Amino acid sequence: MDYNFHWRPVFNKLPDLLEAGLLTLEVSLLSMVIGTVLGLLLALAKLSPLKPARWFAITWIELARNTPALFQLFFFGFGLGAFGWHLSPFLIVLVGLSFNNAGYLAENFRGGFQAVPENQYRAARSLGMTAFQATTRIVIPQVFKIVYHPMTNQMVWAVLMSSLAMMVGYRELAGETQFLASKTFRIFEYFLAAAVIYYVIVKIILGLSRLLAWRLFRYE
Amino acid sequence: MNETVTFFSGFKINDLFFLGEAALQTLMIAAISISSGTLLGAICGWGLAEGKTVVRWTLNSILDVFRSVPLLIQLILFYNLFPIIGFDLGPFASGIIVLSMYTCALVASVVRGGIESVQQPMRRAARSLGMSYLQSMRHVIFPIGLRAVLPSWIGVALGVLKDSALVSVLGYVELLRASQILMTRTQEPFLILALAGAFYFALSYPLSRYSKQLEERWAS
Amino acid sequence: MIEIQNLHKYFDVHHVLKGIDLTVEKGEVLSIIGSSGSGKSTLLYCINGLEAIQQGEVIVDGVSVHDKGADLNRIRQNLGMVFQQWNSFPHLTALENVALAPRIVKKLSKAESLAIAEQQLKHVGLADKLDAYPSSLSGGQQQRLAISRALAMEPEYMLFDEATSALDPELVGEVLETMRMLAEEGMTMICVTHEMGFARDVSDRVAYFHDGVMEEIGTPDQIFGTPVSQHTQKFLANVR
Amino acid sequence: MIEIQNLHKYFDVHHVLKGIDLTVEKGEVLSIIGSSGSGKSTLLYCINGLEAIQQGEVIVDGVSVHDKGADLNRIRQNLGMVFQQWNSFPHLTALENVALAPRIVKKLSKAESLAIAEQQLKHVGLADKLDAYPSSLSGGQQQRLAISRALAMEPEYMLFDEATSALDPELVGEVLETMRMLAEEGMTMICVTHEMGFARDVSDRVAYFHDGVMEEIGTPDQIFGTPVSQHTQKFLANVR
Amino acid sequence: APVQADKLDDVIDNGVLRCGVVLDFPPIGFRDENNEPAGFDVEYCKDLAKVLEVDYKLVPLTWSERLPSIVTNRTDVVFGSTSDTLERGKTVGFSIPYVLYYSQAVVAEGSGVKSFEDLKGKRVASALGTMQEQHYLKYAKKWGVEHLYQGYQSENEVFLAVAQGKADVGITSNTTVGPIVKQYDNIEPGPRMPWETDYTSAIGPRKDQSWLNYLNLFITHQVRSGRYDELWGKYVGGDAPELRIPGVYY
Ligand SMILES: Nc1ncnc2c1ncn2[C@@H]1O[C@H](COP(=O)(O)OP(=O)(O)OP(=O)(O)O)[C@@H](O)[C@H]1O
Ligand SMILES: Nc1ncnc2c1ncn2[C@@H]1O[C@H](COP(=O)(O)OP(=O)(O)OP(=O)(O)O)[C@@H](O)[C@H]1O
Ligand SMILES: [Mg+2]
Ligand SMILES: [Mg+2]
Repeated sequence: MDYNFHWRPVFNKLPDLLEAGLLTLEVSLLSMVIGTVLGLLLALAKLSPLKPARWFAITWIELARNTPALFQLFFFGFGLGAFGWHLSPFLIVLVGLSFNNAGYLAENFRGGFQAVPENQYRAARSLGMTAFQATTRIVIPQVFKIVYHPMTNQMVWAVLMSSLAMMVGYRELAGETQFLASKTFRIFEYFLAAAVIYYVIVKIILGLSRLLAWRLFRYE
Repeated sequence: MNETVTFFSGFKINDLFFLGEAALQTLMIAAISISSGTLLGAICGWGLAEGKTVVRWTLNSILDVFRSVPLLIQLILFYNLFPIIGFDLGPFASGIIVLSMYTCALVASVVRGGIESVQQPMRRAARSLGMSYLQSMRHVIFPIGLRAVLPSWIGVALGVLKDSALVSVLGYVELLRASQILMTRTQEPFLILALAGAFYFALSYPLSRYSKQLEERWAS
Repeated sequence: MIEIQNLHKYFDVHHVLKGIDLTVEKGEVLSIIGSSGSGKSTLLYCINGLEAIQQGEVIVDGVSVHDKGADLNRIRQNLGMVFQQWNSFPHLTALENVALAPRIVKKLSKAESLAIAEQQLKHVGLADKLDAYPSSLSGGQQQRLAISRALAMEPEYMLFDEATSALDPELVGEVLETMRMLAEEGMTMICVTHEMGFARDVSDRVAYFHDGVMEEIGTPDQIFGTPVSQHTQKFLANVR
Repeated sequence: MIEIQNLHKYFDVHHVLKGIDLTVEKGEVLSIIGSSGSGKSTLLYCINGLEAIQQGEVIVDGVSVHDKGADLNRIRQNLGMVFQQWNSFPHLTALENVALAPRIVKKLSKAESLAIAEQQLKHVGLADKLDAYPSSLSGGQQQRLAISRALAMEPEYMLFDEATSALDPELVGEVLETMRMLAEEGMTMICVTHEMGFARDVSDRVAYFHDGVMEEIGTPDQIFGTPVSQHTQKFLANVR
Repeated sequence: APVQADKLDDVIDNGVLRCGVVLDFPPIGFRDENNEPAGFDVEYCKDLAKVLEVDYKLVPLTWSERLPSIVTNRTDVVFGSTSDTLERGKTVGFSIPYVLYYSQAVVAEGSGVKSFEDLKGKRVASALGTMQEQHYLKYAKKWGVEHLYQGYQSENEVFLAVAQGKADVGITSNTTVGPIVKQYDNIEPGPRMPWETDYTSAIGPRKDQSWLNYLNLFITHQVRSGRYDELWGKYVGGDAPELRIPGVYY
C-alpha cells in the first residue's frame, strides 16, 4: 500500500463538519415538515372524488416516486433555470427534497387512512360527531400511529438524500466535506468522517423516534 | 480561432444515441448490482431470520451501515479506498460493488420479513406432516415467503435502478451524467432532463404499478 | 318509534335492501336474524343515516332521517349503535372513550362528561377499568365499553350489529347479559344477532332477513316454533 | 397408544403444563375442554414434538417422542394434526396441498401421491375442489382440506386443536361432521374443542384442563352431568 | 539487488498511459459534438503516449478529482491545468509549467460589473476545488460575502448558472472567456482577477522523480518542436504565452 492516511487535517476541520451536519439536519427536517403537509394534502386529493385533484396528486406522487432524487434536484436547479426560475442552492435542495418526501409520504398517508377500520369512523358518527370531529378526533390520531414508523424511515431517507445537495453546490455535510476534501485532496479521510457523522445522525433520529413512540403510543 | 473547432453545439440526433448508450449503461449497472445484491441479500436475510443470535447481530450491524450512510458517500469512499488498498477499480466496478452491497442490505431485510411473514402456524403445519426443516423451507416457507417478498423486492430493485444515477459522481457516464454533459454542451437543460426523466419513469412506473397489483392480489 | 317504509338500498347496481317495511315501538326489543350478506347491517346503517337510501323513508320519532334538512348528528345521538368489531377507540382510555362524545357533541363540561362516563362504565360492570386502554381489555369488555359509550349519549334507541359474533365463546355471555339488562330496563333495541338463545329469550319480535327481503317477522315462538318461509326453516336447521 | 407421564412444560419461567398424566388407547376419542390459556394447545404440540418439554415423557406406540435419538419426522407422520387457523398452503391447489407431504416425506411417486390425495379429498367431500386454490375455498372447506392433508399421511392418531373455532357459525357443522365420520371409522383422536355438543356426543372420554392441570377426566356423562371440580362446574355454566 | 521499477518503467511496461484530463474547460478540455474528449490537454496526452510508444487511456476527471486520482494511483499523469501551489506540492509532484493562465470573470449582461471591486455583493460562481475558488474566497471572506459564493461541480455548470441568471459572475480562465462569450448571448467578458498569473503543471506521483523529470523533458520538447504553439493556435488562438517565469530559474 502506497498511501499514507492523513487524519490530522480532518480532526482540525471537525467543527466545520459538525456545523455542516447541523445544516443537513436543518434542511432535512424542514423538507419533512413541508413534505408532511403537502403529503397529507396529496393523500386527501388522491382519495377525493374530484378528478382534477386526483390527477394532480397522482402525477406528483408518481413523478416523485419513479424518477431518481438526483434527477429531481437537477430539475429544480437547471431544469427550472431554463424558464428563468432561479432557486438558490439551498432552495433547490429544500424544494427537491420536499417534492420527493411529499410524494412518498402521500402514499403512506393514503395507506394509513385506508387501514383505519371504517367502523371507527362510523362509530364516531353514530355518536353524533360531525364528519370533521370524527376525522380529527378518531381517524387522524390512528392514522398518525400507522404512519409514524414510515415517517421515521422517510426522515432517515431525507437525511441520506440531502447529501445530493453536494451535486448542486449546497454546502451541507456532504457538500462541505467535498469542499474541504477538494482543498486538501484527502477525499477518503474526509468522507469517512462524513460517513461516521451521517451514521450517528441517523442513529440519533431513530433513537429519538423510538423514545417518542414509546411516549406517544402507550395504548398499544 | 480555428473555425473547425467548436466547443458548443445544439442538440442533434446522434446525441440521442449518446443518451441511449448511457441509458444502456444505467441498465447494465442496475441489472448487475440488483442480481448480485439480491443473491447475497437472500443469504443474509435467511441468516437474519433463522441464524443464531450472534450471527443475526453481526449481520445486522454490518448491513445497517449500508442503510445509514448516504449512498453517494459510500460510492466516493469505496471508489477512493480500492486504489489505496491496491485494486485499481474503475468507476464501473466500484459502482457495482457498492450498489450490490447496498442492494444486499435492503434485500436482506425484505427477505427476513418474508421468512418471518410465514408465521409459526404455517411452519407447524408443515412440520406436523413430518417434513424436515429443509423440506419445510423449500416447499412451504420459501414459496409462500416469495409472495410476501416479491412486491417489496421490486420496490428495492426500482430504488437501486434510480440510485444508480449516483454512480455519475464517480465520473461514470451513465444516463444522468450523460444528460449533464449534453446539458452543458447544448444548453438545452430542460429538453435533456425531460428525456432522461422520461426514461426512468417509463421503466419504473409500470413495474411499480405491477408490484402494487401483485401486492393487492396476494393480500387476499 | 322507528318507522321504515318501503326502504330500498343499492350499492351501485347491487340491490341490497328490496323494500323493507318495519315499525319498532318504544320499549320493544326486535331481533334480526338471517344469513351473511342478507342486508342486516345495511339496514341498521340506513336507520341512523350512515348509509344513504335510494327509495322509501326512515322516520325516527316523527323525523325523516333521510330528508335533506334532517340534522343527522342530532338524530344519531338518539340512536346508540354497537358494531361487531373495531368499536372502541384504541387511542383513548375507557373513560375517555365514553366521555368524548358527551363533551364534544353535547358540549358538556369536562367534569360532567367524565362523571357520566364513569357512571356508565359502572353500569356495564367496568368500574375497575376506567383508565385501561382498549388493547388491555378482553373482547367482551371492549364490547361492554362500546355499549356504555353509546349509553352515555342517553339514546332512546339502541342498535346492535352482531355485537357478540367476533367474541370468544366464553366472552359472549357477559355481553349478552349486559344487553339483557338493558332490555329489562325498558330500552328500545334492534339487535342483529346470531345468538338464537338471546333472540328467543329476550326479544319481543324476531325478523328473518333473506337476500334483502324481510321474509318473516313474528314472536320468537312463531319464528322458532312454526316458521313459515322455507328459507327460515333451512336457516334455523343449519344454525341448530 | 399415547402415554403421557408427568409432563411439565415451561415457556421461560411461565409454567404452562404442570404435570400431566394421560393415556389414550387405540381407537379412543378424547375431547379436551378448558378455558383459554389453560395449556390445551401446548399439550398437543408437546405430543408431536413441535414444542420441547422440560420434564416427564410422551410415548407414542412405545417410542419416546422427546428422546434425543427420536426420529421426529417419522413420529409426526403418525400423528396427523389440524390447527385452529386454517393453514392450508396458499400457493398450492387443494390436490397439491394434500399430495405434497406423501411425495416428499414418504417419497411416493407423483402418481401415487396424487391418487392418495384425490381419494382423501373425496373422503372429506371435496371431490369437486381438487384444482381450487385455498383462497377460493370457504373456511369450512379449508379445514376439511387440512384434515384430508393430515389423513393422506395415513396417521394412526389425529390431533385436533379447536378445528372449528375460527369458523363462521354456519360452517362449523360440516367440519364437525367430518370429524364425527373419522371417529366412527375408528380413528384415535384427541380433540381440543369448544363444541360441547361434539364433546358430549362423540367422545369416549372428556378431559377438563385448568391452568396447566388436568383437573378432571371421565366419560361425557360424568363431566357434563356430574362434574366434580368447581372450576369445571363454573366453566360449563359459562359455556352453557 | 533488483532495481525498483519506477513509474516510467511501469507505463512503458504496461503499454498504457492513464492520462487524467478535465473535460469541461473549453478549449483546453471539452467534449466535441460527438461527445468525444477533445482539446489542448487531450492532445498533450496523446503526444506523451506517442513518445512513450504506448497506448493512451483518457480518464475524465472533475476539478476536485485531479490530485486524488494521482494519490490513489488511478492516473499516471494529469494534464489538467493544475496550478503549482505549495499546498498541493505536499501531495503530488509537479512538472515545470506547461501552460499559463490568468483568471478572468465572465459576467451576465447588464450586471454592471466593470472592475474586481464590483464583485462585492454579487453572486459569484466558480468550479469546486479550483485555484479561482480558493483565491476568490479569501477576498469574499474579507468582504464578508462568502454566503453569496456558489461552487459548482464543473465550469460548464458555472457558465450555465451565469447564463440562466442563477449567478451574476463566473470566474474562469482567460482562455475560456472567448468561447463562452461567443456561445452565450447574454454573457460578457468581465474584469481580470487581481491575483497572480496561474502557472499550471502536469502532475504525477510525488515520489517519482524520474517520471517528473521525463514530464519536464516532454514539456520542453513540445515547445521546441513548435507543437505547443501549434496546439495553442488551434484551440485558443493567438500567440502562445511564454512559459518562462521572469526573474527566477525554474
Ligand atoms: N360498502 C359497500 N359497498 C358495496 N357493497 C356492500 C357494501 N356494504 C355491504 N355491501 C353488500 O351488501 C350486501 C349486504 O351486506 P350486509 O353487510 O348488510 O349483510 P349482513 O346481513 O350484515 O351480513 P353479515 O352477517 O355478513 O354481517 C352484501 O352483499 C354486501 O356484499
Ligand atoms: N410460544 C409461546 N411463548 C410463550 N408463552 C406461550 C407460548 N405459547 C403459549 N404460551 C402461553 O402458554 C399458556 C398456554 O397456552 P395454550 O395456547 O396452550 O392455551 P390454550 O389452552 O390452547 O388456549 P386457547 O383456548 O386460547 O387456544 C398461555 O398462557 C400462553 O400465553
Ligand atoms: Mg353484518
Ligand atoms: Mg389453543
